[in-house]
Amino acid sequence: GGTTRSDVAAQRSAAPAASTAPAAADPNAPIKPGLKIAFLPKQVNNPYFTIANRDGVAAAKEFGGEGKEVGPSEASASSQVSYINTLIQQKQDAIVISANDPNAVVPALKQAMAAGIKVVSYDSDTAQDGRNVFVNQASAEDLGRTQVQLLAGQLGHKGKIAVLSATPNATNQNTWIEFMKDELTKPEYKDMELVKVAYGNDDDQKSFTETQGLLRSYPDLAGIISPTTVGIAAAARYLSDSDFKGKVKLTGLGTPNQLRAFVKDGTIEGFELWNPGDLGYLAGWAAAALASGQITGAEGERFKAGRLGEYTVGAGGEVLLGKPTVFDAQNIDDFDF
Amino acid sequence: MTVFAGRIARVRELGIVVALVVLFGVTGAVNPAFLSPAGLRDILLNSAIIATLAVGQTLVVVTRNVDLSVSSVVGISAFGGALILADHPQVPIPVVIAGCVLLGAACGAVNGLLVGVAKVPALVATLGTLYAFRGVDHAWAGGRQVNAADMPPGFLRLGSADVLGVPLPALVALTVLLAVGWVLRNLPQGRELYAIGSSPEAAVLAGIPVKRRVVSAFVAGGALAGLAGVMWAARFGTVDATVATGKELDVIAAVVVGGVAIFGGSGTVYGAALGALLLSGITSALAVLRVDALAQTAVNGALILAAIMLDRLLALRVARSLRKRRRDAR
Amino acid sequence: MLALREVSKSFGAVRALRGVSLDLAPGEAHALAGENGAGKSTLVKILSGVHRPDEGALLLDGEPVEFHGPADARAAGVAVIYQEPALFPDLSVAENVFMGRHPRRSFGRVDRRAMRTRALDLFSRLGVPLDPARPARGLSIADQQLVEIAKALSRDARVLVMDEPTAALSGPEVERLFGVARSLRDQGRAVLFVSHRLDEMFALCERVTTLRDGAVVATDVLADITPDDLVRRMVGRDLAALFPKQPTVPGEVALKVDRLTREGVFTDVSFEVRAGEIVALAGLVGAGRSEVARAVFGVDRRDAGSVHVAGRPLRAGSPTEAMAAGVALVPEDRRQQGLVMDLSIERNIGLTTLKWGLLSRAAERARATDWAIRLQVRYAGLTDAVTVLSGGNQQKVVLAKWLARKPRVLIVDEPTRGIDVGTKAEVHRLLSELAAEGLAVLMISSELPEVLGMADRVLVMHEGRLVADLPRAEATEERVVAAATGRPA
Amino acid sequence: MRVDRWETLVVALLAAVTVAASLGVDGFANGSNVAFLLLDVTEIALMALTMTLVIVAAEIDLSVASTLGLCCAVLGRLWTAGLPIEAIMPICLVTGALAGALNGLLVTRLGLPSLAVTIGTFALYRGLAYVILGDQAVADLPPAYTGLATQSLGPIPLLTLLVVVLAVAAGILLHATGLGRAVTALGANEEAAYFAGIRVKRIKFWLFVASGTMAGLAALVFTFRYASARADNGVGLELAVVAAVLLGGVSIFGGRGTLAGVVAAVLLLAVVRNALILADVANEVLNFVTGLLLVASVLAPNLKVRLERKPVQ
Ligand SMILES: Nc1ncnc2c1ncn2[C@@H]1O[C@H](COP(=O)(O)OP(=O)(O)OP(=O)(O)O)[C@@H](O)[C@H]1O
Ligand SMILES: Nc1ncnc2c1ncn2[C@@H]1O[C@H](COP(=O)(O)OP(=O)(O)OP(=O)(O)O)[C@@H](O)[C@H]1O
Ligand SMILES: [Mg+2]
Ligand SMILES: [Mg+2]
Repeated sequence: GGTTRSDVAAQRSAAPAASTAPAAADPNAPIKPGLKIAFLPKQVNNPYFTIANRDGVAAAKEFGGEGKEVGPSEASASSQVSYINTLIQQKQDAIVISANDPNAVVPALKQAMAAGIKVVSYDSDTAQDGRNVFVNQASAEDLGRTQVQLLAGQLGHKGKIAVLSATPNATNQNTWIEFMKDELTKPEYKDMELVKVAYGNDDDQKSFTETQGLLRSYPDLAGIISPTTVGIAAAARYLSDSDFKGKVKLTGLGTPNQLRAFVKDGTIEGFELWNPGDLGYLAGWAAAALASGQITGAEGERFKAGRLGEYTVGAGGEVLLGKPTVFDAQNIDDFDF
Repeated sequence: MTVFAGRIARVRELGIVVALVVLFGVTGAVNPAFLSPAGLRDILLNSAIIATLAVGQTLVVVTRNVDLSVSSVVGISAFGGALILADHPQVPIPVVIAGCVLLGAACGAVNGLLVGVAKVPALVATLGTLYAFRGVDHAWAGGRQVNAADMPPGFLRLGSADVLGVPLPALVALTVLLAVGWVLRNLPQGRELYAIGSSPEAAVLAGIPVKRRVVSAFVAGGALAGLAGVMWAARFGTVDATVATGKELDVIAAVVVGGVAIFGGSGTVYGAALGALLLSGITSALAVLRVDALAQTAVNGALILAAIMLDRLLALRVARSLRKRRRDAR
Repeated sequence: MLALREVSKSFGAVRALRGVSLDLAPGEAHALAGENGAGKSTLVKILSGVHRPDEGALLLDGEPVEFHGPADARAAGVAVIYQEPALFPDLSVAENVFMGRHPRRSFGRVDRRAMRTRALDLFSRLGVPLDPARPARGLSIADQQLVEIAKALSRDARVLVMDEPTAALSGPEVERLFGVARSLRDQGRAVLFVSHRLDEMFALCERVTTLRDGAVVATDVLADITPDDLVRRMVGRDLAALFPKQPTVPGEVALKVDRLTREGVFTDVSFEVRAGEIVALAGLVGAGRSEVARAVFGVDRRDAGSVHVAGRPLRAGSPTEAMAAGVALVPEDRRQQGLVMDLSIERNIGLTTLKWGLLSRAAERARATDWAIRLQVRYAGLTDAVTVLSGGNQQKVVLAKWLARKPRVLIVDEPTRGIDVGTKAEVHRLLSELAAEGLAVLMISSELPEVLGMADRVLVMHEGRLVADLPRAEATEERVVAAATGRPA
Repeated sequence: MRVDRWETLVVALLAAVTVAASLGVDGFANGSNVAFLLLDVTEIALMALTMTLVIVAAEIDLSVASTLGLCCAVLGRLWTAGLPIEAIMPICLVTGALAGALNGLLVTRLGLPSLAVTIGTFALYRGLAYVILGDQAVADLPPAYTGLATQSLGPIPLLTLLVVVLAVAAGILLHATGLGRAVTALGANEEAAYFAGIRVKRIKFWLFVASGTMAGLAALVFTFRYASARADNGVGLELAVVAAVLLGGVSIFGGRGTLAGVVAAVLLLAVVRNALILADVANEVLNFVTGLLLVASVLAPNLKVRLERKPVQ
């Protein structure tokens, strides 16, 4: 006897989610005045989220609402849940969240939605039933593939490469890495080989040591992709004053300010990122559109996002910010974030 | 008979030296690149900061106290230093370094006063300041990040420059180690730290200025944490409010693995530094040995346990041989 | 030289000293007598700057002084041997002696060689073969006491204050200590000597000040009074015989120790104790007596040999099992081994009779009260931590804790260490009474009169071996001392 | 003067803060918030119970959060392997017990300091969690159980009832049984306790086993409550647990402390956090307040003792 995984799966499929037919969207509804929108990042005081949420709060001001950033100082799902509860008590109109654990926050977010609060996920999605809309910085597929393309271009499609990720459990990174692996199966990469995925745990010291480890254990390593801002900065710093500078190519996701010095000294040829400010800004508008009834999260609905123009809700309630920007020596000085 | 005491003292560090030799031997055999000059340089660089912190921690631990707040002090000092360098580039680098050390010393003084004068148990006091200092750091930083490009290249070079083939941070750590080691062994003030840790009550009766010594141990430990903060900023070049979060346990692990008794009174800074070297050596070795990334933490933990067990077994063996010879040695 | 004027000191509701005046003169050894809790140690701690008087003054060479801590007293030339040794277990013996005033070399460095030679010199003056380089951890109480003595002597002080320095010592060490103390006195130093052994006071001192309930009863010239006078001053009444041993007929063998050996500590120790018998284990400090007791009780492992209680073998290394078989051990170091200092009196007494299930506070209280009264413990409340008790009263709590178990075999290691004469008589009476009821007692004692007065049989140990087994009739001071020092009797 | 009066102060402080928050903070004093607040401290409260015993015995267990992670990983692994949850739950507890037993063995048999041992197993157990579950996140847990974890009986969450029952049991164990007295005694003076025939090592060993088992239980609660089993579940909780125990007036040197104080401290920390977050106080201030509370918790009674030490005339 007992409940096993297949039992649960059977139950789930037997009883399809009694999706309460969403109230029809009214694309022409005006943005309600005085909307209270809370931004709940993975972690406060993280520069990336600070930029994103600053623009998110600015967006709220533009449409006459009230935005604020709250959240834990350690990136854990359980403390995010405490904050979600608080936001429910405070009767916010919308929560914009980047989930530390896509599943653990869902029960709490469901409660929030039951209390009439709209939920937008951004940066790092929750499970689909935990939010109304996901504002995606760039499609995971795009990100995964373009990073490989970027590195392949620098390497001439040849050589061993490694990935320096965040923690083994980082959802975003893991999805991207899957797409990287898939991209590498294409014939044009037949001379490239992904030898190892290392984890720097988003810790400077660990990322440093892991970079060294990669270079020592694979002396013929040609390139590293680090799809995390902490990792790429640490790896760049290590490479910049080692013998490998310029020889081992490095790319990944990072902010221009962080990496400016390394692009200029030749450690990095190019890397990419979306504009985090735009991400927060768009998420803010999406939250307002939801809370005002302009959209419900169904595919095909459209809403206006201030200076960024008009966006369309895609499949699975996803709103795509756009393509990431590639930064290199030519354009890096045009950006400040 | 002094041979005896000397032998025990040496044996206390012997366990970890053995562990180090095994680690380096095995790793070097599997991957010679680990022992290449560049590989060794990496290891020295990696252990410099933790070793500096472990030396400072030892000062505190021998007095039967502990400083959990080191990681927050490193964080606040690294951020403070980086911020000044970024926003006020005209301030000379040595002044910034001195400022960071002072900032660390001030944090240490807070701990020292709480523990030495207000008699709050060190674990409680520094667990409190671990949170509190980090809170101040966060409030100060407010989400700001100081990047390599914001800091003068001359400063960043300090984090990696070589002097006679040895990286500068490692030299700094070594200097600190030798200086503190000398003080602890040779100066009455140093001996008194051990006495306080060995028996605080007896220390009072012996007329040792216990408060002053405890406060100075914390201040010195804090100053070294401040120094480690500068080293951190110079070395990683990217500094925000989360710098060194969680490193307190690494430091304490290094000290404990290095044979410093956690209840005070015995152990040397050399042991602690060796402990730091061993722990960063383990991390480096695991990275180099192509150990499955998911297994690394587990192997790391197992090796830490193995090291302290080895140390303990050697100590027990010595104690046993000592008992057999006690009759004549009394 | 050093004097107290009308000094009072209270701890909460306890008035430890009231209006005490005392003069220590150069070239004089002054004794301080009084029952347990009379305030002797408190007085000592005031002289040494540990406590500050609530009222009254300290005079140094006629000038009022204030000691803000032990460092001040030390600077003023006062050296103190405290009742409880306070050593640094992790440091070497030599460093223990010189901690706080290391001999220096250039650059302010500690001069280890000087420390070693001076320590060796001190130890040879005291006649102790201690290795200055060994750590203080694991020293027996007696050795600890000797290190404390060496520490005080090394200070070359003007005033030497000794709080029960001899409580753990046996004859020869005491003699040597007195030799050193006398020579200091003759050099014009002042000596204050606290002890519960009357003969020692008479042997060393010229004058005696007696305290009762924190107040001075009298200061006498010792040559003018008898021990009985002194006892009367301390206790306020006459005392019955000190060693009231009742004759008993030994019963069955209760404890049988056979060829017990612990390497490097004692070898091949065999003896029996019968029900109703009090067997004393005598010997010099470090002869290994306490170690035998510990191995019998199971707190130390044994390397060879066996222990039988009432005919049944005892497993090695299990005090719990020894207790179940009816053995009790009153250890020599009451602060470390005998008591949990932070716990209350009643909880300490209840510690040996713990069961796993629910506790009954009423029963615990009743038992504690019962024993505290029988042993005349002086306390303010049974819920007070034992820390606040005077040394002798702490010892009584340890006794109470073990007697509460109603053991079949009672091993007592220095049972009257630090206990005043009145209580000592009481303890002796109690032991004798219990023996008469069929208890087998193994008593380790360094106090020869106690050994001779109480024991039915005297076992003597020398350097880890049992060298003599003397029945009461044959046990004379000469024979015991001869055996203990390894001379043929 | 009694030294163990700090817990009355914690209770008073808890009452004061609760009243102040109810009056001054919107949304604090309503049923769902209180229920959530109680629910939210379940894991910390559970682990704090056994941690209290361990610390009173003058040891410490820093590996609890990692043990929790390990148990979560085991749960996730077995669940994906198709085992029924009813069989997995006891296995989870046993895993915790084994983890505790290893700590206990190293501490009692090898005589290693527990701080050192549990820093080692802190890494080891978390690492094993990664080895076992890797980067998977198991979320398809049975709704019957995940639902139960957030269910309430009237206004009080079921899990809170569990905590109450266990707290009462632990309280009786520590304060009213011979075993508890033995734990206190050996924490205050291990040697004297040993001389009094208390089986010091055995008791310590079982305390570590209890601590590990409790971490296993907390792992179940955690997994069901968040409907997510991952190797990094509960990272960093150990310091929160230790902080709560110390705030509750348990002496880090062993031999002193009460469970009532610890429970009050757990609640106090939770109420303060909750109220401050509701009042939109920034997170850094929150950490600062936590730190301050901790220090003050010891400072206050110390000052009190000092004032009372003044001689009575
Ligand atoms: N720190 C303290 N706190 C409270 N009471 C104390 C303290 N120290 C001593 N007392 C009390 O003061 C009184 C005198 O104690 P003191 O130690 O001076 O006695 P003593 O004469 O040395 O006895 P003994 O012969 O047993 O050593 C006793 O009642 C004791 O309980
Ligand atoms: N725990 C211990 N660890 C190491 N050495 C010890 C320990 N206890 C005692 N010794 C040493 O063992 C020897 C025998 O000591 P023991 O205490 O048995 O002597 P004793 O005859 O009882 O004398 P005492 O009168 O001092 O009690 C001494 O040299 C002592 O220093
Ligand atoms: Mg006394
Ligand atoms: Mg003895």
